Amino acid sequence: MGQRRKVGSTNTPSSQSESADASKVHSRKHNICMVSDFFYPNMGGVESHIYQLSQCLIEKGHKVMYNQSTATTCFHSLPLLRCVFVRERITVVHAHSSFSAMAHDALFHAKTLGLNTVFTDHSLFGFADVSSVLTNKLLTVSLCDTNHIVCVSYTSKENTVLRAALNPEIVSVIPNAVDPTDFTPDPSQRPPDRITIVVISRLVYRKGIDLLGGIIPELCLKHPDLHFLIGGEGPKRLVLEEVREKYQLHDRVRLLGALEHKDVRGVLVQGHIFLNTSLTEAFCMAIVEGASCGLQVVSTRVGGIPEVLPEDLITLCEPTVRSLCAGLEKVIAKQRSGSVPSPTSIHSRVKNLYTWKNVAERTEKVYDRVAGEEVLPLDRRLRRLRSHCGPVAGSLFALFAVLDFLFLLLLRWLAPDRHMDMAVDATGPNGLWKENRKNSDAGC
Amino acid sequence: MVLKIFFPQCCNRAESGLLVGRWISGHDSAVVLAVIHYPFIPAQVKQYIQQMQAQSRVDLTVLGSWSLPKDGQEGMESFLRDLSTIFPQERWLQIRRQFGKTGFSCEVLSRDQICGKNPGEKAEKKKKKSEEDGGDAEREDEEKVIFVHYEQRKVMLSQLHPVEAQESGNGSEPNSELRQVFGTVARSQPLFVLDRYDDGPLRSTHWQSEGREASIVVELLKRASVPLGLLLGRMLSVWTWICSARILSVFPLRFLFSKLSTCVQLSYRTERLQTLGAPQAAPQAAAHMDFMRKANVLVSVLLDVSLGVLLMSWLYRDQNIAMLASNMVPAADRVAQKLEELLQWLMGAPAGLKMNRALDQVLGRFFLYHIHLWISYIHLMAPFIQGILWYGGLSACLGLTFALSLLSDMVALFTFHIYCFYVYGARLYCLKIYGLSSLWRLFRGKKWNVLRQRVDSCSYDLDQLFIGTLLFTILLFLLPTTALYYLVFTLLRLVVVLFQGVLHLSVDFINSFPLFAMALRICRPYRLAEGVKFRVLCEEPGTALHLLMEINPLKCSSVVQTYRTPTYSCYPRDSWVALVKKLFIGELIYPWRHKTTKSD
Amino acid sequence: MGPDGAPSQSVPWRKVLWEWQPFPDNYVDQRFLEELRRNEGIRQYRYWAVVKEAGFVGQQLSCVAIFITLWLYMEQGLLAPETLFWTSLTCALLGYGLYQALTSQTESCSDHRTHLADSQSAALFLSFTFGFSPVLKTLTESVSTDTVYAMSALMLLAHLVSFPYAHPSPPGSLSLNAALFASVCLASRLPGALHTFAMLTCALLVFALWPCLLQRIRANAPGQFTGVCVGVCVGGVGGLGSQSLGGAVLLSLALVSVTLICPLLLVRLQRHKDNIHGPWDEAEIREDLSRFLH
Amino acid sequence: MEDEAFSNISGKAISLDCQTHSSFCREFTVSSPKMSIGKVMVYTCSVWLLAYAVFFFTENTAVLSSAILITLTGMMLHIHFVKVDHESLLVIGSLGIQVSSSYASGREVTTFIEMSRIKDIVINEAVYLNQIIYYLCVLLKEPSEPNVVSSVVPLFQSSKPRLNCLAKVYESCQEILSKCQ
Repeated sequence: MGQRRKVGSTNTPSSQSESADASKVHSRKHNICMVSDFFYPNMGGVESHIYQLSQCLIEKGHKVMYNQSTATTCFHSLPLLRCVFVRERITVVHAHSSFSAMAHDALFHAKTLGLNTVFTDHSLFGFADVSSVLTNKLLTVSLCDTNHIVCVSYTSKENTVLRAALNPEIVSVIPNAVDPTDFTPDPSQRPPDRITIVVISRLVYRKGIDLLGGIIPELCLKHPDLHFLIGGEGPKRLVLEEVREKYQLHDRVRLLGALEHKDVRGVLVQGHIFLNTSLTEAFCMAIVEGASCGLQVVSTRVGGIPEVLPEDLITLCEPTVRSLCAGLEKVIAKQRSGSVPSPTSIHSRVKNLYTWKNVAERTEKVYDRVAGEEVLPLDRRLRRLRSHCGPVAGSLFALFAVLDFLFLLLLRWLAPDRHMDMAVDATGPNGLWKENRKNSDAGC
Repeated sequence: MVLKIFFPQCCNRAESGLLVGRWISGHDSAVVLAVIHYPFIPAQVKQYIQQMQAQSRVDLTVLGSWSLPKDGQEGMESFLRDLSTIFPQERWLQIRRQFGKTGFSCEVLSRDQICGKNPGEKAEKKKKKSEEDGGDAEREDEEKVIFVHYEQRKVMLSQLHPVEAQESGNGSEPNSELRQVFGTVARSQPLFVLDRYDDGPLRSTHWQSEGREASIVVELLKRASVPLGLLLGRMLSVWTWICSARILSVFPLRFLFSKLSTCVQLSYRTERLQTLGAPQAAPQAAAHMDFMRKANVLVSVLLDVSLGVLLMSWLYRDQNIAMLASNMVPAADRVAQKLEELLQWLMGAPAGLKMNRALDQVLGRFFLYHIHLWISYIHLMAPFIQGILWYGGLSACLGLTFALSLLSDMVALFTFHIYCFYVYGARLYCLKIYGLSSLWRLFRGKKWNVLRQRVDSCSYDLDQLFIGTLLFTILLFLLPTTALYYLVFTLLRLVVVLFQGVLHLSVDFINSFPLFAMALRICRPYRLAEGVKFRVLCEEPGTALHLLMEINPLKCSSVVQTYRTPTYSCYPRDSWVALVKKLFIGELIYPWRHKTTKSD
Repeated sequence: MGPDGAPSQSVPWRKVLWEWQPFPDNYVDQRFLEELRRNEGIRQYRYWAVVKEAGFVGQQLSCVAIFITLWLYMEQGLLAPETLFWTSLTCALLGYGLYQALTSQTESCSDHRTHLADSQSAALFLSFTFGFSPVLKTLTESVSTDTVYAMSALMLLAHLVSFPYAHPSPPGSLSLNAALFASVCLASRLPGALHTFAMLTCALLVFALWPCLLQRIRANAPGQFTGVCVGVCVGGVGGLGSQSLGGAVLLSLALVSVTLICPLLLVRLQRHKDNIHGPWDEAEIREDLSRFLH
Repeated sequence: MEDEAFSNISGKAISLDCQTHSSFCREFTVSSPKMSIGKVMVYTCSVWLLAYAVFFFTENTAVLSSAILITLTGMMLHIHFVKVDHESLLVIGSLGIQVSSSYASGREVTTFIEMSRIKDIVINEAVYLNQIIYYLCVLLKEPSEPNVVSSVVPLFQSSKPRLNCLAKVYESCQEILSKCQ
């Protein structure tokens, strides 16, 4: 069955009335439901994005709840999602990541239930192979009547618009953010007699670990004081281990294995240069974290990476061993001559670029805009599906939409809304339930 | 705080007197164990309590006074109050029962109050120390009292589950309040020896045993069982000495014994009987488990032997054995004949299947020859069968389990030809399957990588491919024939294994079923308690809350679970899926017990 | 970010995220999708080149037809097994000579198989086939003829589908095995053990050795390759025609569609290709990175 | 001593009986509706019709008698093991909590939890089939480590009252628990 967690909730009538008095543009408070297959304790870009964004939105007085589930299929999830949406009085459903089946389910059902929907795409996709053709079709269907889409970079926006055949006007670009207080420089941690290159990523093909396996021997043979510090775990770890074995670099290449998110900073500050060898990336949070810790960043020029950092903070290379080696050589030379800016100055430049507060404000604007829009009624939704998604897929999914609607009617008849208990707000000032809801995370 | 008083039901109608019992520290509750009646000499009471304390290792004290006023006994009030000075306590309970009323009333006096002597107080009120200077009745803090009535005999005899091993073993009290209450009542058994009709200096009310006569009989029986036990123990030790001393641990013998279920049963029984003679475990909880285990073993052995004797009495009556023996050879003949027919059928075109004729003929002839061998063996054995059965039947006097084990072994011996067929079929089939699976990989241009435990692609030479394909084709076309033989003989084998399995299961059931515990659970449900349940007794306004504590008996399933005697498990050691998989790839299956899977 | 109002056109929009820009989040600039590229690095096919490549497929199809023709002759007793065996042996020797000649023209001794190893292999083939042919003869006795035909047809089809047309030497495991399986099935239907032996030898020649020789011809004498293919095709159609006319017509239709029509379709449909590329594509690693490992 | 009407999560009417024995001893009884005759009739009739249909084709009277047997045993098993008539919760301050459920046949299953093992009583949320429900549960602790919740005992498992009913029970339970700390 599904598993559900409460991130927190702070919607109260009193705060609503207070803010109504204030002459803000967005006086409306939303009840937002974040939906994705990924959540704590697995830590990745999407997970931390959802978590941090939710925290900031809660601070701003919205009610955010989070829904995560595994192994649900199309119609199976409708009763549960409906129960969640009705109980928590959800007004906006915000789904994350196109890889998440749950996100697509939730979008589909939310439209049936007449709720406003927002979708955030975190990843890039090609157009070449069969699997991406199918995924793109699914995305087209899923997004053709979604109210608004958020992308994390301009490249990602172009990609999503092309994949889902969207009007670019309803796609906003809101980058990810990094908590700058978590990533502060500490040059005293750097060993003085060597230059350390830090790599932190999952060790998979898409992150270009094969390139890294070529760079390591190339550079280590040239620079005897060069060390590598590699954090992360994955199937490509074998490649790195074989390289280390073959060139006898056990003392200079350290594989740290999987890292907790809180340990990342401790690893970053030990290095001088941060290397990112990704082959595709929508918005690379790792390089922002690296720069925030005061490291020189060397990265491949793929996806949205060129948009992320200003040219003087990052060295962009082509995704080849030679180009990356050249870029690293240049930075190493600069590092030796001491002509690089100090870590503190880099940190102070980076720290205000991407903040969660900013992201939350911009997302809030999206919600305000979406809340004003109408949700397509069934007949217009069907017409839109038919006209927008092609005759075959469109008709098929129109049929699904009709079935979904009928199923919803059946559910409303079987278990009417009035038989559902409205969720009680745990931490409001009317804290009648203070003690007992403390334990409501305990699950069953 | 709420004061809980555990009050025995048998003292409800006791005459007035002193309450003897124990304060349970940390829980604010008191267990009343007995009432000592008037008249008494306080010094004697003190001495008696000390004596009891030494015997039972329960810190007994005088808790307070109990009054059930009868006609013409007014003015007790002040007398009872005076008693508290004689037996100085932290708190002094004054429990009173009005005649004709069901509820009790209780007054709790703290030590200072007793010294202050404040006679005008009402019941159910406890004065705080601060009250003395002020004398203000408004500042009294209401102390609430719960009376929990319990049945002393049941509580004394019952054992709370799950049994805690460390309970009162090293003097540390268990954390649970109920356990403490149960422990206190159980341990103060010496207190209950004092009879109402004793002419001693003290008279008291508590649970009374049923009378001495029964216990005398029990005592006599105990005395009588001692020499019997000694004799049995001697015999057992001689037997174990034989078992250990002889050259039983030489390889072929040991292997044989581990496969013969009679020998396994023999060693198991010896082991169980040895535990009977083991010394008693010291701590109380362990003693309980020990006692239960021994009783279970004893009862199941007795049952087993009596069933065995029953079987024997049937066997040796009316020439039953001779009849069995005379039926056995024809039965074996008939089985052999059926098998021959089956093989003839297989050698034709069975069920319209297309078999390879040459291979079919070869296999069929081979098996026919085997059956021929077997029949001659049986006929050779025929004159001895009655003797074997007669002596084998004697084993039933050791118990039904032995007879069953012997039967299982005999079945195994008499169906040896089926086992042989099965092994040949399975080996042949296994070889075929193995060869086909590796050649199928060659067919697809793959090979099994032993080091990485996976299938890798591989480019073979032209001649390897050619020969591999040739062999693959041959094996593939011969497979149905082999598989059919294998299938038929496996089914036969499974029938035998199933029969043996049923025998083993019943032996195991008799060996492990906790008969004594089950009987105890049915006849004396309170002896094995899972917990307690409370019932609210009728409440009268103005009196304290009265609860009745009843014992919640252990569920039958948990009785079996707790007291099951560990045995060699003879359940199929792999799951059904694994069994089917084994059958499919042609691995051999055995019904034998495996000593490694000993379940505790 | 910024207000949702009309953007001031004074500042040009830049495609960066790190800079605050006076445009709304959903602003769409002129330069939106300007990095989109279509059909990058596409290959243009020429019709006759494709036809020439497709000739190989047609040739293989004809090989199967020739084999079936030979089997038909054998089954009807029109061809003596001795004749077939000796013809096959002669053909094999001739082919081996040609193979050696073509090899010596270009690379002399990069191939490390010696003549001794080759003759060993040949001896192995012959002895095994000869030894097993009585067993093979009785193998499918009880299996009905229809089943055998269906199995053979399926296996020959599998052979054609899985044949590695790009690099036919050495022949792929699955295709060769399927063909051999089919030929064993067919050979076991023949009247005598010697027939089986001859048929299997022939199968080895057609399915295992001929593709090696043909590949060598394609590599070293491309001019003759077309001729050989056409010859084989004509032989296949003619051979089948001598047994059944319908089979020959079907075969020639298949040959035409494979060698002429399919390439035409490929070249025609090339125009409708629409491949989108852009910065979001996953970068490809084109270098050979295994040199760092081995 | 009042008897109030509430509904359970599927909208059926249940009643909560709150009995105060003393200031620190209260008993809550949630009674489910009685088994409806109509439902029993429907089930019985459907089984019998099916049996009759089978009988019509096989002409075997054993079918009919087995159908009768099946309905009878099914009903017995249902009222003995499935159908819970009422569930009660007896809270005795400083002694413990007793949970009991009585089946329609009169069988009663009772469990008593001592105060030393009780950490708290809370209302929790859970995913139940395809909906999310509130339920009342007792959190247990091991005496050795008093800050860890070792297990959870859900209350009113078969009647599943709605939040307003749970809140009522919860409030008076908390009152007693806080008084007897």
